[in-house]
Amino acid sequence: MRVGVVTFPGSLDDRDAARAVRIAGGEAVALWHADADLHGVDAVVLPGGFSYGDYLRCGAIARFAPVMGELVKAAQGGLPVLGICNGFQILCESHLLPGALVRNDSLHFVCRDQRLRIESTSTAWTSSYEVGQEIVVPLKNGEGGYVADEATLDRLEGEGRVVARYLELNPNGSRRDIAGIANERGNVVGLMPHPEHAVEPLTGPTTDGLGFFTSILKGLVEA
Amino acid sequence: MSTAPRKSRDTVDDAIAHPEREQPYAELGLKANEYERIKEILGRRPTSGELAMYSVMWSEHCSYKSSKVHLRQFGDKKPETDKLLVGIGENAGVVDIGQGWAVTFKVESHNHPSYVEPYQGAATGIGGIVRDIISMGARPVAVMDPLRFGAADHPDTRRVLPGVVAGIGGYGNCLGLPNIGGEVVFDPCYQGNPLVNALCLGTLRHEDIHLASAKGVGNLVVLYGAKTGGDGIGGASILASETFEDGGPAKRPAVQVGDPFMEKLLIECTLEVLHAGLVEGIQDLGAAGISCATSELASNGDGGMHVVLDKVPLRDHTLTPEEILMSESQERMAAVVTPANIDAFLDVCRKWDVDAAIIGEVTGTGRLVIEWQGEVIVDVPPRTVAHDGPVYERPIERPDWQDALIADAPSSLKRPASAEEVRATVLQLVGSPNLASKTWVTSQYDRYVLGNTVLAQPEDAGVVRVDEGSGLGVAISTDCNGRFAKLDPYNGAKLALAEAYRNVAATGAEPLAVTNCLNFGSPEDPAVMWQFSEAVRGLADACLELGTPVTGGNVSFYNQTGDVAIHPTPVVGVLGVIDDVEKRTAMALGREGDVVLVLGETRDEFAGSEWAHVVHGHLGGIPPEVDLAAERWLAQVLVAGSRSGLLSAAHDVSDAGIAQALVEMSLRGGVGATVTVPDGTDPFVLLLSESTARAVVTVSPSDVAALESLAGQHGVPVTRLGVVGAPGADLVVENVYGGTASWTLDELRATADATLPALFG
Amino acid sequence: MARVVVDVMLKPEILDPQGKAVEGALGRLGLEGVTSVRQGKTFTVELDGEIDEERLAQVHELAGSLLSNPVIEDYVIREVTA
Amino acid sequence: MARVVVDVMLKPEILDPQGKAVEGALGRLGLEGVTSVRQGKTFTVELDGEIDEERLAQVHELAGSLLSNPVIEDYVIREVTA
Ligand SMILES: Nc1ncnc2c1ncn2[C@@H]1O[C@H](COP(=O)(O)OP(=O)(O)O)[C@@H](O)[C@H]1O
Ligand SMILES: [Mg+2]
Repeated sequence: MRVGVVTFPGSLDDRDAARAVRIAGGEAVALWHADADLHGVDAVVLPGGFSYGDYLRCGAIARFAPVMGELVKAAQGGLPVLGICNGFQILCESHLLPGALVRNDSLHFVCRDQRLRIESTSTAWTSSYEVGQEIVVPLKNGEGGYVADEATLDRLEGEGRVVARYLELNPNGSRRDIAGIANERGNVVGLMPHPEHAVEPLTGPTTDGLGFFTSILKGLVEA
Repeated sequence: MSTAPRKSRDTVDDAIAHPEREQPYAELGLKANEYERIKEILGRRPTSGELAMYSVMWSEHCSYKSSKVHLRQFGDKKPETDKLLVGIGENAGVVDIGQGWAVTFKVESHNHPSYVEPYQGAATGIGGIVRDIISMGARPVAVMDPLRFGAADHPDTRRVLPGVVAGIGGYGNCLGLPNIGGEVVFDPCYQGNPLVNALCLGTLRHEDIHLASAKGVGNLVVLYGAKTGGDGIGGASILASETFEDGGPAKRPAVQVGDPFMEKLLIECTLEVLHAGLVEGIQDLGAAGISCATSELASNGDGGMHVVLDKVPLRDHTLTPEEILMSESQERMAAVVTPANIDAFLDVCRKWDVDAAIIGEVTGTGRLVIEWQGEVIVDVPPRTVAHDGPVYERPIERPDWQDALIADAPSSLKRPASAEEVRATVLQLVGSPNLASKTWVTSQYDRYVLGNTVLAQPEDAGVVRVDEGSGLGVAISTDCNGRFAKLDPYNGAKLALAEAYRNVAATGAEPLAVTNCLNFGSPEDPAVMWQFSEAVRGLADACLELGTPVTGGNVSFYNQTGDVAIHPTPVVGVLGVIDDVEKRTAMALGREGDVVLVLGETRDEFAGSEWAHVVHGHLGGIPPEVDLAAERWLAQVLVAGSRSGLLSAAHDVSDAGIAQALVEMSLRGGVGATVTVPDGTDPFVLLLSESTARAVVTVSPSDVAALESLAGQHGVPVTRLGVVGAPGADLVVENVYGGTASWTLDELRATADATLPALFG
Repeated sequence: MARVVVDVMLKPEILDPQGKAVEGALGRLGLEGVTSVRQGKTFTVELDGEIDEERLAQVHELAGSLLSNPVIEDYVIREVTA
Repeated sequence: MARVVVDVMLKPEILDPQGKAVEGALGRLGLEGVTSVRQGKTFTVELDGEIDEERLAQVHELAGSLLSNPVIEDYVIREVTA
């Protein structure tokens, strides 16, 4: 089970994502932004961080990296892709996912242990969870407010593509408390919170995040 | 932008030909005798470029001219240790933590820039200390930020604090370094002089240590990272405009703007070239920029260097050579590379999109020669710039007000005398700015990135895992109570060390080494110099007694407004080692029924306390007694208790005493405790005194005897206070002047959480 | 030497928390009657040589893809100086 | 209803990492000859009523203190529509 983790200049959580893949039992494969080659991996994680300093808009410059050309094609062909935080922003900028992520309504970067409800388990990355399951994973972002027009939001809800929702507190002003969404096929998932930081009892608030990484391995074994 | 580079009007030949030319040395901060010394060293007047270099390198900030004679004590009184792989004098000290691993850590100040421009000042403070750590060959793995601000409700604090916090977060988060701790202290004495200290921790294998030296004649000097612009060179502008240029250049910004993304690339690029063995010597560019990097590299190596200044990549082509020498543009590094490795080195830079330029080479001449447009503008013995700056024995005088301050003991202050008054007093303290929850600040910092953060704020110390295989880790805490230091700088410095040491031990780590950032007023004031000399003496003595060597640090003088100095604030950072981070002790109360105990002795000590400060606005008397032997024994109990799994929670006792410790442990765990003041003990003293060498711990009922025996072996007194309640239980103190004081967790949390958001949005 | 200035604004229907914060602050600082503040970005691009039709088309293309995100933002090319 | 547009730019000598990042990206995406990109902010302030001398002076005052940070930024009032 080979899961690629892309490193862009300014990626920060790439080691953590790779560690999470390993803890879940997979093999993490380092992918480089300038390399237009996915090295035959079975799935890809776009990790958190500040690609290119997030200077223009989060994810705006990374979207044009050579590796993304290949990734967009592969994702359209069904390759499972998980974008976490900055990765989610890159997926939106690449139009693999609808909508966009804007500055937190608090105007502050926020790092907190966030309670979420898993809303959909029919994606490649959430099959290990139960619908309605509540989990706590770290959240850390400055531009994590999910926005899309009402029609898009309605469609996401209607098609069961809201993957996770914030509970107790909406930390960034996301529309309809959305923490993560999927594409129509369910192979591409974008998530603002960081499941890769909740995979070890020692370093995470919980180990609730592991399910994202076991889901993909389970799915790949079954496929 | 395409204007031709400015010519220097002052070459070495000019200096010889026109010895009479007047030079603005005073405007550059040099004293007449210092200027004379430069002339003596060179045997002629300096060129404008040389004057630029000497003036920045001989500044207080770079030369430590007022502090040097005192700082020697850290070496002279260094405890016996084989843990110090690199000691004071390098960019940062390196400490052996076992299993082939080493760590380097250092704290530095960015006080003044953060007052002028809070966001960028604080951001570049993080940037600078991180480059110090990478220049040792270490990977930065965590940062901390000890901060001091003026009164919490002062309008200017509302300008400074949010900017500083956003800057530290903005830079550190973008670099991918977890923020694992720090301090937020308010006191009116910092109103015009906030303190922004930044600490960085790095890890490395023993074989990866690198030093700043330029060895090997013919080796190349590479400048890499950001392009050089006109940042932070107010002084050089004076030099250029008032004397050597008609009309003068545009005003240069005194403020530096950071680019954390570039710094992140610089980290990855630097570690890659170091690990590939492509580097002979390396140096970060901080204060004094190229002047500092070239003179230090040269004087630590074979002693000679030839630099072609035209090769420096510029962001602003109007810069004069003097300005290029002094520029403090951020995110730059210098490396010494053999000709054989240069292509590989430049390839790595290209890979990371980092600009690099060969600006010179190592020579055997013993001189640092810098040319500009084909002419020599600097020709100096590098040691005289980098190391042989002036050294002052500044006058020292114990201030005349010190005795009155000490005489004004807190004994006559009105104390609470009923359970209800104790209850109200504790609540008042819980919500006071210095004790209130700092979540408003720390939630702006990423504490998870890198996946090795085991403990972070609000725990006693930050703990990070160094080796994922073995669980080897380190703990760090920084502390300083400036009020204690004001009352008694000698013991105040000892108390700062004692508190940081205790915090590290509370997590189960064994304290090993020390860094410090000495924040003081003007060294030209004999009273300040007395405070400084006392604090250094106290810290050196205490380090010797505790067996923890000083590995490095930083001095920040001139933190004063008019002739009023800040409280002496010797911030002390202690680093400890923990063999297996799984064993660390956290502060949260947990299991219902666990027994709550206090280790150490409580005395009636309120001078400089949080209670006197908050309730009475009082500062006077003699600070709590320092008993370093007791600190040491306490630490041994805490470390042994952690290793053996005896302790289910531990928290050091400091500001606002046992009451505040219990409140913090309860809030962290979501469960209170019911404790009883022992008969014959004054409840107020037990709850709020700030006696040192104490910790609150919990153990399971069946382990009480084992703990008592462990403490007994080390001569640490144990007092049984009570038991942990059921989840959500109130915090209850019985036998308080015949009554009971209790607090619900909700009211404690609401009180603690409300303060900073109400002040800062 | 040519210069192009591109303004990027959030679409009117997208919430602009920064603008809102500024709006509040302006009011608190005594500027009366502020009904709305929107914050946008400006890019001043300097180019070597002439700016012809083709290059301008290229700038438009990039303004609509890189410089702005059409999902949430609109752009205008405010100024072209040859 | 009046409208004031304030442009805030980093002072020319101050490093603009955002502009630099955009500069690099524009080049990589095939726009040739880009010599510099500077990124700035724009505030569009809508006000009730007329904008007279006094109010404009107030806007200037706030543009130089709240909207821009004079240590590192300059501002211009680009547009005043009554
Ligand atoms: N208060 C102090 N205690 C111990 N060492 C200090 C102190 N202040 C400065 N030093 C040491 O003096 C040396 C020079 O300091 P500095 O010039 O700030 O280093 P750098 O230029 O690498 O930042 C360093 O090794 C530093 O650790
Ligand atoms: Mg250094």
